[in-house]
Amino acid sequence: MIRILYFARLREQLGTGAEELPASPESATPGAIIGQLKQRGGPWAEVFAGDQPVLMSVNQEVADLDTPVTDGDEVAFFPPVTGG
Amino acid sequence: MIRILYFARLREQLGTGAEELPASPESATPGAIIGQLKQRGGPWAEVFAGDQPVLMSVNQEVADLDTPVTDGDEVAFFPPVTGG
Amino acid sequence: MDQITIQTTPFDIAAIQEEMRAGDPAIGALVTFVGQMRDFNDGDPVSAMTLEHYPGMTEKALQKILDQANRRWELLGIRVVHRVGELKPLDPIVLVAVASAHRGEAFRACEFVIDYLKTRAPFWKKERTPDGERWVDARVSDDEAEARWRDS
Amino acid sequence: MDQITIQTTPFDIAAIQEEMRAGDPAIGALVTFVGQMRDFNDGDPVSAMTLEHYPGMTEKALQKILDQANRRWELLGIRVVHRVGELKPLDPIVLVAVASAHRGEAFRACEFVIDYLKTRAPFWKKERTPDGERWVDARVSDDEAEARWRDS
Repeated sequence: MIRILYFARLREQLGTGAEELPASPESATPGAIIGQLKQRGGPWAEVFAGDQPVLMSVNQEVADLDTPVTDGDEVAFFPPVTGG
Repeated sequence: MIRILYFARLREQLGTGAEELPASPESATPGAIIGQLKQRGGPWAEVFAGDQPVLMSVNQEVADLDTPVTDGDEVAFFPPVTGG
Repeated sequence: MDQITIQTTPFDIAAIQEEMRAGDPAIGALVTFVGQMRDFNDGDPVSAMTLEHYPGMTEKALQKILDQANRRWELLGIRVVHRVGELKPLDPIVLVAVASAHRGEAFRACEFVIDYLKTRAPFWKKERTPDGERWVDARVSDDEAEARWRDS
Repeated sequence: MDQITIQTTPFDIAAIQEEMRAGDPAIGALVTFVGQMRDFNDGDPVSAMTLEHYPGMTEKALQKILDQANRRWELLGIRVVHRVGELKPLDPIVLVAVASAHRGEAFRACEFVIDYLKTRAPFWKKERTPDGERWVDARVSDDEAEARWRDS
């Protein structure tokens, strides 16, 4: 399984902070996972439409759409950071 | 009268921290005062020989050899500063 | 000597500085940045703020920033404390303290760490204003501040 | 809001910061530099130090530096405290704290003030080493640090 996390504005828009997806070719990269999520329509299609900046990490390291994702990994999606 | 002050290494070398000199053409600038002091010989000639850097102020403002000095002024001589 | 702390409770600025400073007579300079909550942002009064973060990734991201700072400058200790959860105006949000033998390195490293923290560490602010709650948008000026360090 | 203090007694870093920080919710950043006495200088152990200054001129020179800083940057308060007299290793010698709405200005102004203090304010250090007492020589690096601010 792949653990998926959502933070901040994304978490609120999607109404969830975490879920799991089976490891598969459709979850082999953050880009592939986004493709999968958009198919759910509604807020999922909206959040990942590309209108708002979405950052991602794999195993708590900054990642991009093509970073490899394998079984047991943790993938997170979130807005640009605003701490400090 | 002109009030003359010496600080730090200069004060120790000269064995005094303060004195007064009459206002006169020989004390019309820090340069003129130095000329007067050097004539005393001994440590006075040494300190103002030009081998060691000597800074000066007139009325507590950084000055140079040619800054005008008039009756009632305060003139100080000291080494480069090392605070902070 | 370096330490990273994420906490919901207030932090004691004075105690952190004393701990860093008082132990090591090789330290000549301690530079401390404290970021605190303002009561005004983007033209609106702000009465409170909630800080969310990504536990685990936050610590990793900050550790990387500190490792970079230690490679770039001769330092004698870095301390980062960041609050999360509910905050009110005047509450300190973040502290970055850097000790070094000489001041130039402490100033450079302290600003480097806070500039990178602002763009690389997964924290998000949500403000409470008279019109309701809103997520704070990332600032272009923070990206620019970070970019300064790349070529130098 | 600005304040300059020259004193023989130790100063309370925490109290100064709290006083600056806690009063004004427009403050977003507080940058503090503390210079403390090291137990080693120019290759020799140093057991104590005496700091002499030029009363009257010191305050004037520091006030000029603060005036310049306030003209160059948007600040919400500057505090300078400098000790004179007898000091031991680990004693804080000088504190410069600068408050501002945003961090960039607080960092710039804090470093500007300490760089100028080091070259323009009439303080002199005398160190006690195993070989006796010696006056500390001015550093070329301090002149260079000051010179950086002239053209920018």
